[in-house]
Amino acid sequence: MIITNKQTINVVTLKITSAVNCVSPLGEAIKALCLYATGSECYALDVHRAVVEAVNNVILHAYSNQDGHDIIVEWNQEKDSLRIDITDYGLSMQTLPDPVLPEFDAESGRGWWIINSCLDEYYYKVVEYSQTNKFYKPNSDNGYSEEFMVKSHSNVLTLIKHF
Amino acid sequence: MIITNKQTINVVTLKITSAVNCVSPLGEAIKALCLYATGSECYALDVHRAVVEAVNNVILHAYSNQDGHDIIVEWNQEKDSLRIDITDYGLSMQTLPDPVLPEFDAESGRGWWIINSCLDEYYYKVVEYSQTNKFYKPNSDNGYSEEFMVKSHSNVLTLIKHF
Amino acid sequence: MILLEQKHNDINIVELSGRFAMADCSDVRERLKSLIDEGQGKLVIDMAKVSFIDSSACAVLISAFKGMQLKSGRLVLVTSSAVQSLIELTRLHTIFEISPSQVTALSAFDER
Amino acid sequence: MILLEQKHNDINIVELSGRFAMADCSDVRERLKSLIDEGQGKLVIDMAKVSFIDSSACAVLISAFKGMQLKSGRLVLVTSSAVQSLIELTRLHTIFEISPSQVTALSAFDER
Ligand SMILES: Nc1ncnc2c1ncn2[C@@H]1O[C@H](COP(=O)(O)OP(=O)(O)O)[C@@H](O)[C@H]1O
Ligand SMILES: Nc1ncnc2c1ncn2[C@@H]1O[C@H](COP(=O)(O)OP(=O)(O)O)[C@@H](O)[C@H]1O
Repeated sequence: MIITNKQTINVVTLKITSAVNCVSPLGEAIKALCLYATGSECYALDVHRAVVEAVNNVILHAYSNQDGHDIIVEWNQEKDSLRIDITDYGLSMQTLPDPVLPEFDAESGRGWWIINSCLDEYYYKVVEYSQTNKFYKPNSDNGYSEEFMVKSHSNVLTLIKHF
Repeated sequence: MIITNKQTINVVTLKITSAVNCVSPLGEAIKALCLYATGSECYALDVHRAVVEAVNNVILHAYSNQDGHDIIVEWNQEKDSLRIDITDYGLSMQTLPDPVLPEFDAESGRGWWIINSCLDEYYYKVVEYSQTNKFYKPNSDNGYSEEFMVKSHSNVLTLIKHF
Repeated sequence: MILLEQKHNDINIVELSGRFAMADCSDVRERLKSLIDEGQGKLVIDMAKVSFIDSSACAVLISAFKGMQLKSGRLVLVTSSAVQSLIELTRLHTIFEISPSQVTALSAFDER
Repeated sequence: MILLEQKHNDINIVELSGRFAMADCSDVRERLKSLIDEGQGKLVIDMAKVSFIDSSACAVLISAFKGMQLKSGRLVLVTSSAVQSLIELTRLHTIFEISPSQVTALSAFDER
Protein backbone atom coordinates (compact mmCIF):
# COMPACT_ATOMS: atom_id res chain seq x y z
CA MET A 1 0.00 0.00 0.00
CA ILE A 2 1.38 3.39 -0.94
CA ILE A 3 -0.16 6.69 -0.26
CA THR A 4 0.95 9.50 -2.51
CA ASN A 5 0.58 13.18 -1.82
CA LYS A 6 -0.22 13.07 1.86
CA GLN A 7 2.94 14.55 3.35
CA THR A 8 3.26 17.30 0.79
CA ILE A 9 2.58 20.84 1.82
CA ASN A 10 0.04 22.52 -0.40
CA VAL A 11 -0.93 26.16 -0.61
CA VAL A 12 -3.93 27.60 -2.43
CA THR A 13 -4.51 31.34 -2.16
CA LEU A 14 -8.04 32.64 -2.69
CA LYS A 15 -9.03 36.26 -3.12
CA ILE A 16 -12.47 37.87 -3.08
CA THR A 17 -13.73 41.41 -2.90
CA SER A 18 -15.53 42.56 0.26
CA ALA A 19 -19.06 41.81 -1.01
CA VAL A 20 -21.38 39.55 0.98
CA ASN A 21 -22.32 37.50 -2.09
CA CYS A 22 -18.69 36.42 -2.53
CA VAL A 23 -18.59 34.73 0.88
CA SER A 24 -20.69 31.74 -0.17
CA PRO A 25 -18.57 30.62 -3.14
CA LEU A 26 -15.44 31.23 -1.07
CA GLY A 27 -16.90 29.08 1.71
CA GLU A 28 -17.72 26.26 -0.70
CA ALA A 29 -14.18 26.35 -2.11
CA ILE A 30 -12.66 26.21 1.39
CA LYS A 31 -14.92 23.30 2.32
CA ALA A 32 -13.83 21.40 -0.80
CA LEU A 33 -10.16 22.05 -0.04
CA CYS A 34 -10.57 20.77 3.53
CA LEU A 35 -12.51 17.73 2.36
CA TYR A 36 -9.74 17.02 -0.13
CA ALA A 37 -7.08 17.28 2.58
CA THR A 38 -8.84 15.28 5.29
CA GLY A 39 -11.70 13.27 3.79
CA SER A 40 -13.78 14.35 6.79
CA GLU A 41 -17.11 16.17 6.26
CA CYS A 42 -17.11 17.15 9.93
CA TYR A 43 -13.67 18.69 9.82
CA ALA A 44 -14.51 20.50 6.59
CA LEU A 45 -17.74 21.89 8.05
CA ASP A 46 -15.90 23.22 11.11
CA VAL A 47 -13.31 25.07 9.03
CA HIS A 48 -15.98 26.25 6.58
CA ARG A 49 -17.95 27.75 9.49
CA ALA A 50 -14.97 29.47 11.05
CA VAL A 51 -13.84 30.98 7.74
CA VAL A 52 -17.33 32.26 6.89
CA GLU A 53 -17.69 33.92 10.32
CA ALA A 54 -14.23 35.46 10.06
CA VAL A 55 -14.79 36.76 6.53
CA ASN A 56 -18.25 38.10 7.44
CA ASN A 57 -16.54 40.01 10.27
CA VAL A 58 -13.94 41.43 7.90
CA ILE A 59 -16.66 42.71 5.56
CA LEU A 60 -18.87 44.09 8.35
CA HIS A 61 -16.28 45.46 10.75
CA ALA A 62 -12.89 45.84 9.07
CA TYR A 63 -14.42 47.22 5.85
CA SER A 64 -17.63 48.70 7.37
CA ASN A 65 -19.72 46.82 4.82
CA GLN A 66 -18.08 48.60 1.89
CA ASP A 67 -17.62 46.66 -1.33
CA GLY A 68 -14.45 46.69 -3.40
CA HIS A 69 -11.75 45.86 -0.87
CA ASP A 70 -9.52 42.80 -1.04
CA ILE A 71 -9.87 39.82 1.28
CA ILE A 72 -7.18 37.19 0.86
CA VAL A 73 -7.61 33.70 2.24
CA GLU A 74 -4.48 31.57 2.14
CA TRP A 75 -5.17 27.88 2.66
CA ASN A 76 -2.13 25.92 3.83
CA GLN A 77 -2.07 22.15 4.15
CA GLU A 78 0.66 21.26 6.61
CA LYS A 79 1.91 17.95 7.95
CA ASP A 80 -0.63 17.56 10.74
CA SER A 81 -2.91 20.57 10.42
CA LEU A 82 -4.51 23.14 8.17
CA ARG A 83 -3.56 26.79 8.62
CA ILE A 84 -5.69 29.51 7.07
CA ASP A 85 -4.50 33.11 6.96
CA ILE A 86 -7.21 35.70 6.32
CA THR A 87 -5.76 39.07 5.35
CA ASP A 88 -7.54 42.41 5.08
CA TYR A 89 -6.40 46.03 4.78
CA GLY A 90 -9.23 47.62 6.74
CA LEU A 91 -9.80 48.74 10.32
CA SER A 92 -7.64 46.78 12.73
CA MET A 93 -8.93 45.29 15.95
CA GLN A 94 -7.27 46.62 19.12
CA THR A 95 -8.05 43.43 21.07
CA LEU A 96 -9.56 40.11 20.13
CA PRO A 97 -13.18 39.88 21.35
CA ASP A 98 -13.76 37.20 24.00
CA PRO A 99 -15.32 34.10 22.50
CA VAL A 100 -18.42 34.10 24.71
CA LEU A 101 -22.06 33.63 23.85
CA PRO A 102 -24.29 36.72 24.11
CA GLU A 103 -27.81 36.70 25.62
CA PHE A 104 -30.02 34.19 23.84
CA ASP A 105 -32.08 36.92 22.15
CA ALA A 106 -29.11 39.00 20.93
CA GLU A 107 -29.00 39.26 17.16
CA SER A 108 -25.22 39.41 16.89
CA GLY A 109 -22.05 38.51 18.72
CA ARG A 110 -21.83 34.75 18.04
CA GLY A 111 -19.05 34.92 15.44
CA TRP A 112 -16.04 34.53 17.71
CA TRP A 113 -17.79 31.84 19.75
CA ILE A 114 -18.19 29.80 16.57
CA ILE A 115 -14.63 30.48 15.40
CA ASN A 116 -13.27 29.47 18.80
CA SER A 117 -15.44 26.33 18.95
CA CYS A 118 -14.59 25.09 15.46
CA LEU A 119 -10.80 25.48 15.59
CA ASP A 120 -7.85 24.45 17.70
CA GLU A 121 -6.03 27.79 17.63
CA TYR A 122 -6.32 31.27 16.20
CA TYR A 123 -4.39 34.48 16.43
CA TYR A 124 -4.49 37.94 14.96
CA LYS A 125 -1.64 40.08 13.73
CA VAL A 126 -1.50 43.68 12.58
CA VAL A 127 1.38 44.40 10.23
CA GLU A 128 2.35 48.00 9.62
CA TYR A 129 4.40 48.87 6.60
CA SER A 130 6.33 52.07 6.65
CA GLN A 131 8.57 53.86 4.26
CA THR A 132 11.31 56.19 5.33
CA ASN A 133 12.58 58.85 3.02
CA LYS A 134 15.78 60.61 3.89
CA PHE A 135 16.76 63.67 1.95
CA TYR A 136 20.40 64.55 1.99
CA LYS A 137 21.07 68.15 1.17
CA PRO A 138 24.39 69.74 0.55
CA ASN A 139 25.39 72.67 2.69
CA SER A 140 22.74 72.07 5.39
CA ASP A 141 23.56 72.28 9.08
CA ASN A 142 23.09 68.65 10.16
CA GLY A 143 23.92 67.08 6.81
CA TYR A 144 20.38 65.86 6.00
CA SER A 145 16.69 66.40 6.75
CA GLU A 146 14.50 63.39 7.29
CA GLU A 147 10.91 62.58 6.43
CA PHE A 148 9.11 59.50 7.84
CA MET A 149 5.70 58.19 6.89
CA VAL A 150 3.62 55.06 7.61
CA LYS A 151 2.42 53.76 4.27
CA SER A 152 -0.11 51.01 4.94
CA HIS A 153 -1.05 48.05 7.13
CA SER A 154 -2.62 44.65 6.93
CA ASN A 155 -4.54 42.53 9.42
CA VAL A 156 -3.98 38.79 9.39
CA LEU A 157 -6.20 36.36 11.26
CA THR A 158 -4.62 32.90 11.38
CA LEU A 159 -6.87 29.89 11.95
CA ILE A 160 -5.40 26.48 12.78
CA LYS A 161 -7.05 23.09 13.01
CA HIS A 162 -5.18 19.82 13.54
CA PHE A 163 -6.11 16.69 11.62
CA MET B 1 -40.91 31.90 -4.46
CA ILE B 2 -37.88 34.09 -4.43
CA ILE B 3 -34.42 33.18 -5.48
CA THR B 4 -31.64 35.25 -4.01
CA ASN B 5 -28.10 35.52 -5.30
CA LYS B 6 -28.57 34.01 -8.73
CA GLN B 7 -28.07 37.05 -10.93
CA THR B 8 -25.14 38.41 -9.01
CA ILE B 9 -21.72 38.28 -10.56
CA ASN B 10 -19.19 36.62 -8.33
CA VAL B 11 -15.45 36.49 -8.68
CA VAL B 12 -13.09 34.25 -6.74
CA THR B 13 -9.39 34.39 -7.62
CA LEU B 14 -7.24 31.36 -6.82
CA LYS B 15 -3.48 31.22 -6.94
CA ILE B 16 -1.13 28.24 -6.76
CA THR B 17 2.52 27.71 -7.42
CA SER B 18 3.58 25.61 -10.43
CA ALA B 19 3.87 22.31 -8.54
CA VAL B 20 1.93 19.24 -9.70
CA ASN B 21 0.66 18.49 -6.19
CA CYS B 22 -1.16 21.85 -6.10
CA VAL B 23 -3.33 20.98 -9.10
CA SER B 24 -5.55 18.54 -7.20
CA PRO B 25 -6.66 20.92 -4.42
CA LEU B 26 -7.13 23.66 -7.02
CA GLY B 27 -9.28 21.28 -9.09
CA GLU B 28 -11.42 20.39 -6.09
CA ALA B 29 -11.95 24.07 -5.28
CA ILE B 30 -12.96 24.83 -8.87
CA LYS B 31 -15.38 21.90 -8.89
CA ALA B 32 -16.98 23.15 -5.67
CA LEU B 33 -17.33 26.67 -7.09
CA CYS B 34 -19.01 25.33 -10.25
CA LEU B 35 -21.30 23.08 -8.24
CA TYR B 36 -22.24 26.08 -6.10
CA ALA B 37 -23.02 28.17 -9.18
CA THR B 38 -24.95 25.55 -11.16
CA GLY B 39 -25.99 22.68 -8.89
CA SER B 40 -24.93 20.33 -11.70
CA GLU B 41 -22.32 17.61 -11.03
CA CYS B 42 -21.92 17.12 -14.79
CA TYR B 43 -21.23 20.76 -15.49
CA ALA B 44 -18.80 20.93 -12.56
CA LEU B 45 -16.95 17.83 -13.76
CA ASP B 46 -16.56 19.29 -17.27
CA VAL B 47 -15.06 22.54 -15.97
CA HIS B 48 -12.95 20.67 -13.43
CA ARG B 49 -11.50 18.54 -16.24
CA ALA B 50 -10.76 21.46 -18.53
CA VAL B 51 -9.07 23.48 -15.76
CA VAL B 52 -6.91 20.54 -14.66
CA GLU B 53 -5.76 19.90 -18.25
CA ALA B 54 -5.03 23.58 -18.80
CA VAL B 55 -3.11 23.97 -15.53
CA ASN B 56 -1.16 20.75 -16.16
CA ASN B 57 -0.16 22.24 -19.52
CA VAL B 58 0.98 25.47 -17.89
CA ILE B 59 3.18 23.55 -15.45
CA LEU B 60 4.59 21.19 -18.09
CA HIS B 61 4.94 23.50 -21.05
CA ALA B 62 4.79 27.16 -20.01
CA TYR B 63 6.93 26.56 -16.90
CA SER B 64 8.89 23.49 -18.19
CA ASN B 65 7.94 21.59 -15.03
CA GLN B 66 9.72 24.06 -12.77
CA ASP B 67 8.24 24.73 -9.35
CA GLY B 68 7.87 28.17 -7.81
CA HIS B 69 6.05 30.12 -10.53
CA ASP B 70 2.61 31.68 -10.11
CA ILE B 71 -0.52 30.31 -11.75
CA ILE B 72 -3.62 32.45 -11.25
CA VAL B 73 -7.08 31.06 -11.87
CA GLU B 74 -9.84 33.65 -11.84
CA TRP B 75 -13.30 32.13 -11.53
CA ASN B 76 -16.07 34.43 -12.77
CA GLN B 77 -19.74 33.66 -12.37
CA GLU B 78 -21.63 35.66 -14.99
CA LYS B 79 -25.28 35.92 -15.87
CA ASP B 80 -25.48 32.87 -18.11
CA SER B 81 -22.01 31.36 -18.03
CA LEU B 82 -18.84 30.78 -16.10
CA ARG B 83 -15.62 32.35 -17.34
CA ILE B 84 -12.29 31.14 -16.04
CA ASP B 85 -9.08 33.02 -16.79
CA ILE B 86 -5.87 31.08 -16.26
CA THR B 87 -2.81 33.32 -16.18
CA ASP B 88 0.85 32.34 -16.26
CA TYR B 89 4.10 34.22 -16.83
CA GLY B 90 6.00 31.45 -18.61
CA LEU B 91 6.66 30.48 -22.22
CA SER B 92 3.92 31.70 -24.52
CA MET B 93 2.27 29.57 -27.17
CA GLN B 94 2.68 30.83 -30.75
CA THR B 95 -0.48 29.07 -31.93
CA LEU B 96 -3.20 27.11 -30.18
CA PRO B 97 -2.74 23.37 -30.78
CA ASP B 98 -5.59 21.77 -32.74
CA PRO B 99 -7.99 19.92 -30.48
CA VAL B 100 -7.59 16.53 -32.14
CA LEU B 101 -7.07 13.09 -30.67
CA PRO B 102 -3.63 11.53 -31.19
CA GLU B 103 -3.05 7.87 -32.10
CA PHE B 104 -4.70 5.56 -29.57
CA ASP B 105 -1.33 4.46 -28.12
CA ALA B 106 0.17 7.96 -27.78
CA GLU B 107 0.96 8.83 -24.21
CA SER B 108 0.27 12.54 -24.53
CA GLY B 109 -1.62 15.06 -26.62
CA ARG B 110 -5.17 14.62 -25.27
CA GLY B 111 -5.26 17.82 -23.19
CA TRP B 112 -6.68 20.21 -25.78
CA TRP B 113 -9.16 17.61 -26.99
CA ILE B 114 -10.53 17.39 -23.45
CA ILE B 115 -10.53 21.18 -22.98
CA ASN B 116 -12.33 21.63 -26.29
CA SER B 117 -14.87 18.89 -25.53
CA CYS B 118 -15.74 20.11 -22.03
CA LEU B 119 -16.25 23.81 -22.80
CA ASP B 120 -18.25 26.04 -25.11
CA GLU B 121 -15.47 28.49 -25.92
CA TYR B 122 -11.84 29.17 -25.16
CA TYR B 123 -9.22 31.63 -26.28
CA TYR B 124 -5.65 32.52 -25.48
CA LYS B 125 -4.07 35.92 -25.10
CA VAL B 126 -0.47 37.01 -24.69
CA VAL B 127 -0.10 40.36 -22.97
CA GLU B 128 3.25 42.13 -23.19
CA TYR B 129 4.07 44.83 -20.72
CA SER B 130 6.73 47.30 -21.61
CA GLN B 131 8.32 50.18 -19.87
CA THR B 132 9.83 53.13 -21.62
CA ASN B 133 12.45 55.22 -19.93
CA LYS B 134 13.41 58.55 -21.44
CA PHE B 135 16.42 60.35 -20.10
CA TYR B 136 16.53 64.08 -20.70
CA LYS B 137 20.02 65.50 -20.52
CA PRO B 138 20.98 69.13 -20.58
CA ASN B 139 23.30 70.29 -23.28
CA SER B 140 22.88 67.21 -25.51
CA ASP B 141 22.41 67.44 -29.26
CA ASN B 142 18.84 66.16 -29.68
CA GLY B 143 17.60 67.19 -26.24
CA TYR B 144 17.24 63.68 -24.86
CA SER B 145 18.47 60.11 -25.22
CA GLU B 146 15.92 57.31 -25.04
CA GLU B 147 16.02 53.82 -23.64
CA PHE B 148 13.24 51.28 -24.30
CA MET B 149 12.82 47.87 -22.72
CA VAL B 150 10.15 45.15 -22.64
CA LYS B 151 9.61 44.31 -19.01
CA SER B 152 7.41 41.22 -18.83
CA HIS B 153 4.46 39.35 -20.28
CA SER B 154 1.58 37.19 -19.23
CA ASN B 155 -0.39 34.44 -20.97
CA VAL B 156 -4.11 34.23 -20.32
CA LEU B 157 -6.22 31.25 -21.33
CA THR B 158 -9.93 32.04 -21.04
CA LEU B 159 -12.38 29.15 -20.67
CA ILE B 160 -16.12 29.73 -21.06
CA LYS B 161 -19.03 27.41 -20.40
CA HIS B 162 -22.68 28.44 -20.58
CA PHE B 163 -25.18 27.26 -17.98
CA MET C 1 -30.72 30.22 -1.77
CA ILE C 2 -34.32 29.45 -2.60
CA LEU C 3 -37.31 30.47 -0.49
CA LEU C 4 -40.69 28.81 -1.04
CA GLU C 5 -43.89 29.86 0.71
CA GLN C 6 -46.89 27.64 1.38
CA LYS C 7 -49.95 27.70 3.55
CA HIS C 8 -51.48 24.78 5.40
CA ASN C 9 -54.83 25.95 6.88
CA ASP C 10 -53.82 28.92 9.04
CA ILE C 11 -50.17 27.87 9.29
CA ASN C 12 -47.57 29.65 7.17
CA ILE C 13 -44.74 27.48 5.93
CA VAL C 14 -41.46 28.85 4.63
CA GLU C 15 -39.18 26.32 2.99
CA LEU C 16 -35.54 27.34 2.61
CA SER C 17 -32.97 25.45 0.60
CA GLY C 18 -29.30 25.84 -0.29
CA ARG C 19 -27.02 28.10 1.73
CA PHE C 20 -28.55 30.43 4.30
CA ALA C 21 -25.83 33.01 4.93
CA MET C 22 -25.22 36.73 5.30
CA ALA C 23 -25.97 37.51 1.65
CA ASP C 24 -29.49 36.07 2.00
CA CYS C 25 -30.36 37.60 5.36
CA SER C 26 -32.06 40.83 4.38
CA ASP C 27 -34.41 39.12 1.88
CA VAL C 28 -35.36 36.32 4.24
CA ARG C 29 -35.72 38.67 7.22
CA GLU C 30 -38.12 40.86 5.26
CA ARG C 31 -40.25 37.92 4.04
CA LEU C 32 -40.47 36.43 7.52
CA LYS C 33 -41.38 39.79 9.02
CA SER C 34 -44.31 40.32 6.68
CA LEU C 35 -45.52 36.74 7.12
CA ILE C 36 -45.44 37.20 10.89
CA ASP C 37 -47.11 40.63 10.72
CA GLU C 38 -49.91 39.41 8.42
CA GLY C 39 -50.21 35.79 9.57
CA GLN C 40 -52.24 33.98 12.21
CA GLY C 41 -49.34 33.54 14.65
CA LYS C 42 -48.39 30.11 13.31
CA LEU C 43 -45.19 29.71 11.34
CA VAL C 44 -43.01 26.80 10.29
CA ILE C 45 -39.52 27.52 8.91
CA ASP C 46 -38.46 24.34 7.15
CA MET C 47 -34.67 24.23 6.75
CA ALA C 48 -34.43 20.49 6.03
CA LYS C 49 -32.74 21.35 2.71
CA VAL C 50 -30.40 24.03 4.04
CA SER C 51 -26.81 22.88 3.50
CA PHE C 52 -25.07 25.66 5.44
CA ILE C 53 -26.06 28.36 7.93
CA ASP C 54 -24.00 31.08 9.60
CA SER C 55 -24.45 33.27 12.67
CA SER C 56 -26.09 36.09 10.71
CA ALA C 57 -28.78 33.67 9.52
CA CYS C 58 -29.24 32.54 13.14
CA ALA C 59 -29.91 36.20 13.95
CA VAL C 60 -32.73 36.19 11.37
CA LEU C 61 -34.26 33.16 13.10
CA ILE C 62 -33.97 34.92 16.49
CA SER C 63 -35.63 38.00 15.06
CA ALA C 64 -38.52 35.86 13.74
CA PHE C 65 -38.77 34.12 17.13
CA LYS C 66 -39.00 37.49 18.90
CA GLY C 67 -41.54 38.78 16.37
CA MET C 68 -43.71 35.73 17.07
CA GLN C 69 -43.40 36.17 20.85
CA LEU C 70 -44.66 39.74 20.52
CA LYS C 71 -47.74 38.38 18.74
CA SER C 72 -48.07 35.52 21.25
CA GLY C 73 -47.65 33.25 18.23
CA ARG C 74 -45.60 30.13 17.75
CA LEU C 75 -42.62 29.39 15.54
CA VAL C 76 -41.52 25.84 14.78
CA LEU C 77 -38.23 25.08 13.02
CA VAL C 78 -37.37 22.03 10.94
CA THR C 79 -33.60 21.57 10.70
CA SER C 80 -31.03 19.78 8.55
CA SER C 81 -28.01 18.36 10.34
CA ALA C 82 -25.89 21.40 9.38
CA VAL C 83 -28.52 23.76 10.79
CA GLN C 84 -29.15 21.67 13.90
CA SER C 85 -25.47 21.44 14.78
CA LEU C 86 -24.95 25.22 14.54
CA ILE C 87 -28.10 25.85 16.58
CA GLU C 88 -26.77 23.48 19.23
CA LEU C 89 -23.28 24.98 19.11
CA THR C 90 -24.78 28.41 19.83
CA ARG C 91 -27.16 26.94 22.47
CA LEU C 92 -30.19 28.25 20.59
CA HIS C 93 -31.90 24.84 20.77
CA THR C 94 -32.80 25.75 24.34
CA ILE C 95 -35.15 28.49 23.11
CA PHE C 96 -36.28 27.37 19.64
CA GLU C 97 -39.02 24.79 19.16
CA ILE C 98 -37.58 22.26 16.74
CA SER C 99 -39.43 19.47 14.99
CA PRO C 100 -37.88 16.57 13.04
CA SER C 101 -39.94 17.10 9.87
CA GLN C 102 -42.48 19.41 8.27
CA VAL C 103 -45.24 16.88 8.94
CA THR C 104 -44.49 16.67 12.65
CA ALA C 105 -44.12 20.45 12.77
CA LEU C 106 -47.60 20.91 11.32
CA SER C 107 -49.19 18.35 13.62
CA ALA C 108 -47.53 20.05 16.61
CA PHE C 109 -49.94 22.94 16.02
CA ASP C 110 -52.95 20.58 16.32
CA GLU C 111 -51.83 19.29 19.69
CA ARG C 112 -52.40 22.47 21.62
CA MET D 1 -4.44 8.90 -3.86
CA ILE D 2 -4.22 5.43 -2.36
CA LEU D 3 -2.87 2.38 -4.16
CA LEU D 4 -3.57 -1.11 -2.81
CA GLU D 5 -2.09 -4.29 -4.24
CA GLN D 6 -3.61 -7.76 -4.01
CA LYS D 7 -3.17 -11.08 -5.67
CA HIS D 8 -5.89 -13.52 -6.68
CA ASN D 9 -4.22 -16.78 -7.83
CA ASP D 10 -1.94 -15.59 -10.64
CA ILE D 11 -3.82 -12.33 -11.23
CA ASN D 12 -2.39 -9.08 -9.91
CA ILE D 13 -4.96 -6.57 -8.71
CA VAL D 14 -4.21 -2.89 -8.20
CA GLU D 15 -6.93 -0.92 -6.47
CA LEU D 16 -6.72 2.85 -6.85
CA SER D 17 -8.85 5.31 -4.92
CA GLY D 18 -9.20 9.09 -4.69
CA ARG D 19 -7.86 11.36 -7.41
CA PHE D 20 -5.66 9.89 -10.12
CA ALA D 21 -3.90 12.90 -11.63
CA MET D 22 -0.53 14.17 -12.79
CA ALA D 23 0.94 14.30 -9.28
CA ASP D 24 0.32 10.56 -8.82
CA CYS D 25 1.48 9.40 -12.24
CA SER D 26 5.14 8.62 -11.64
CA ASP D 27 4.42 6.50 -8.53
CA VAL D 28 1.60 4.58 -10.17
CA ARG D 29 3.47 4.14 -13.44
CA GLU D 30 6.43 2.65 -11.58
CA ARG D 31 4.30 0.23 -9.53
CA LEU D 32 2.40 -0.95 -12.59
CA LYS D 33 5.61 -1.41 -14.54
CA SER D 34 7.17 -3.68 -11.94
CA LEU D 35 3.93 -5.67 -11.50
CA ILE D 36 3.79 -6.20 -15.26
CA ASP D 37 7.51 -7.09 -15.49
CA GLU D 38 7.32 -9.56 -12.62
CA GLY D 39 3.73 -10.83 -13.00
CA GLN D 40 2.07 -13.64 -14.92
CA GLY D 41 0.60 -11.42 -17.62
CA LYS D 42 -2.71 -10.93 -15.82
CA LEU D 43 -3.54 -7.55 -14.31
CA VAL D 44 -6.69 -5.86 -13.07
CA ILE D 45 -6.59 -2.11 -12.39
CA ASP D 46 -9.63 -1.42 -10.24
CA MET D 47 -10.56 2.28 -10.39
CA ALA D 48 -14.09 1.90 -9.02
CA LYS D 49 -13.17 4.32 -6.22
CA VAL D 50 -11.34 6.86 -8.37
CA SER D 51 -13.20 10.18 -8.16
CA PHE D 52 -11.23 12.03 -10.84
CA ILE D 53 -8.78 11.17 -13.61
CA ASP D 54 -6.90 13.41 -16.06
CA SER D 55 -5.17 12.82 -19.40
CA SER D 56 -1.77 12.21 -17.78
CA ALA D 57 -3.29 9.35 -15.78
CA CYS D 58 -4.82 7.99 -18.99
CA ALA D 59 -1.27 7.94 -20.36
CA VAL D 60 -0.24 5.71 -17.45
CA LEU D 61 -3.04 3.30 -18.33
CA ILE D 62 -1.96 3.29 -21.96
CA SER D 63 1.62 2.60 -20.93
CA ALA D 64 0.42 -0.37 -18.82
CA PHE D 65 -1.68 -1.59 -21.73
CA LYS D 66 1.33 -1.46 -24.05
CA GLY D 67 3.54 -3.17 -21.45
CA MET D 68 1.02 -6.00 -21.23
CA GLN D 69 0.81 -6.32 -25.03
CA LEU D 70 4.59 -6.76 -25.20
CA LYS D 71 4.25 -9.66 -22.74
CA SER D 72 1.21 -11.01 -24.61
CA GLY D 73 -0.60 -10.50 -21.31
CA ARG D 74 -4.01 -9.10 -20.54
CA LEU D 75 -5.09 -5.94 -18.72
CA VAL D 76 -8.66 -5.46 -17.46
CA LEU D 77 -9.87 -2.14 -16.10
CA VAL D 78 -12.68 -1.53 -13.63
CA THR D 79 -13.96 2.03 -13.88
CA SER D 80 -15.95 4.54 -11.84
CA SER D 81 -18.30 6.83 -13.75
CA ALA D 82 -15.73 9.66 -13.73
CA VAL D 83 -13.07 7.33 -15.14
CA GLN D 84 -15.40 5.73 -17.66
CA SER D 85 -16.62 9.05 -19.03
CA LEU D 86 -13.06 10.36 -19.61
CA ILE D 87 -12.05 7.07 -21.23
CA GLU D 88 -15.03 7.37 -23.55
CA LEU D 89 -14.37 11.05 -24.24
CA THR D 90 -10.85 10.17 -25.38
CA ARG D 91 -12.12 7.09 -27.29
CA LEU D 92 -9.86 4.79 -25.26
CA HIS D 93 -12.77 2.43 -24.52
CA THR D 94 -12.24 1.08 -28.02
CA ILE D 95 -8.87 -0.37 -27.00
CA PHE D 96 -9.13 -1.05 -23.25
CA GLU D 97 -10.90 -4.10 -21.88
CA ILE D 98 -13.30 -2.78 -19.26
CA SER D 99 -15.28 -4.83 -16.78
CA PRO D 100 -18.12 -3.57 -14.56
CA SER D 101 -16.64 -4.82 -11.28
CA GLN D 102 -13.58 -6.51 -9.78
CA VAL D 103 -15.49 -9.79 -9.52
CA THR D 104 -16.43 -9.81 -13.20
CA ALA D 105 -12.89 -8.70 -14.11
CA LEU D 106 -11.42 -11.69 -12.27
CA SER D 107 -13.86 -14.16 -13.77
CA ALA D 108 -13.07 -12.79 -17.24
CA PHE D 109 -9.64 -14.41 -16.86
CA ASP D 110 -11.25 -17.82 -16.27
CA GLU D 111 -13.26 -17.62 -19.45
CA ARG D 112 -10.34 -17.87 -21.83
N1 LIG E 1 -12.33 41.65 11.57
C1 LIG E 1 -12.74 42.52 12.50
N2 LIG E 1 -12.30 43.78 12.46
C2 LIG E 1 -12.71 44.67 13.36
N3 LIG E 1 -13.57 44.37 14.37
C3 LIG E 1 -14.06 43.13 14.47
C4 LIG E 1 -13.68 42.15 13.53
N4 LIG E 1 -14.29 41.01 13.88
C5 LIG E 1 -15.04 41.27 14.97
N5 LIG E 1 -14.90 42.55 15.33
C6 LIG E 1 -15.57 43.14 16.51
O1 LIG E 1 -15.89 42.06 17.40
C7 LIG E 1 -17.28 42.05 17.71
C8 LIG E 1 -17.75 40.61 17.94
O2 LIG E 1 -17.71 39.88 16.72
P1 LIG E 1 -18.62 38.59 16.52
O3 LIG E 1 -18.47 37.69 17.69
O4 LIG E 1 -18.27 38.01 15.20
O5 LIG E 1 -20.11 39.11 16.48
P2 LIG E 1 -20.86 40.03 15.43
O6 LIG E 1 -19.99 40.22 14.25
O7 LIG E 1 -22.10 39.27 15.15
O8 LIG E 1 -21.11 41.30 16.19
C9 LIG E 1 -17.93 42.75 16.57
O9 LIG E 1 -19.16 43.32 16.88
C10 LIG E 1 -16.87 43.80 16.20
O10 LIG E 1 -16.99 44.95 17.00
N1 LIG F 1 0.23 26.40 -21.72
C1 LIG F 1 1.03 25.99 -22.73
N2 LIG F 1 2.14 26.67 -23.01
C2 LIG F 1 2.94 26.27 -24.01
N3 LIG F 1 2.69 25.19 -24.80
C3 LIG F 1 1.62 24.47 -24.57
C4 LIG F 1 0.73 24.82 -23.54
N4 LIG F 1 -0.28 23.94 -23.55
C5 LIG F 1 -0.02 23.07 -24.53
N5 LIG F 1 1.11 23.37 -25.16
C6 LIG F 1 1.67 22.64 -26.33
O1 LIG F 1 0.57 21.95 -26.96
C7 LIG F 1 0.82 20.54 -27.03
C8 LIG F 1 -0.49 19.75 -26.90
O2 LIG F 1 -1.02 19.87 -25.59
P1 LIG F 1 -2.00 18.80 -24.99
O3 LIG F 1 -3.09 18.53 -25.99
O4 LIG F 1 -2.44 19.26 -23.66
O5 LIG F 1 -1.16 17.48 -24.83
P2 LIG F 1 0.07 17.14 -23.88
O6 LIG F 1 0.21 18.24 -22.88
O7 LIG F 1 -0.35 15.84 -23.27
O8 LIG F 1 1.22 17.02 -24.80
C9 LIG F 1 1.83 20.27 -25.95
O9 LIG F 1 2.61 19.13 -26.19
C10 LIG F 1 2.65 21.57 -25.94
O10 LIG F 1 3.65 21.53 -26.94
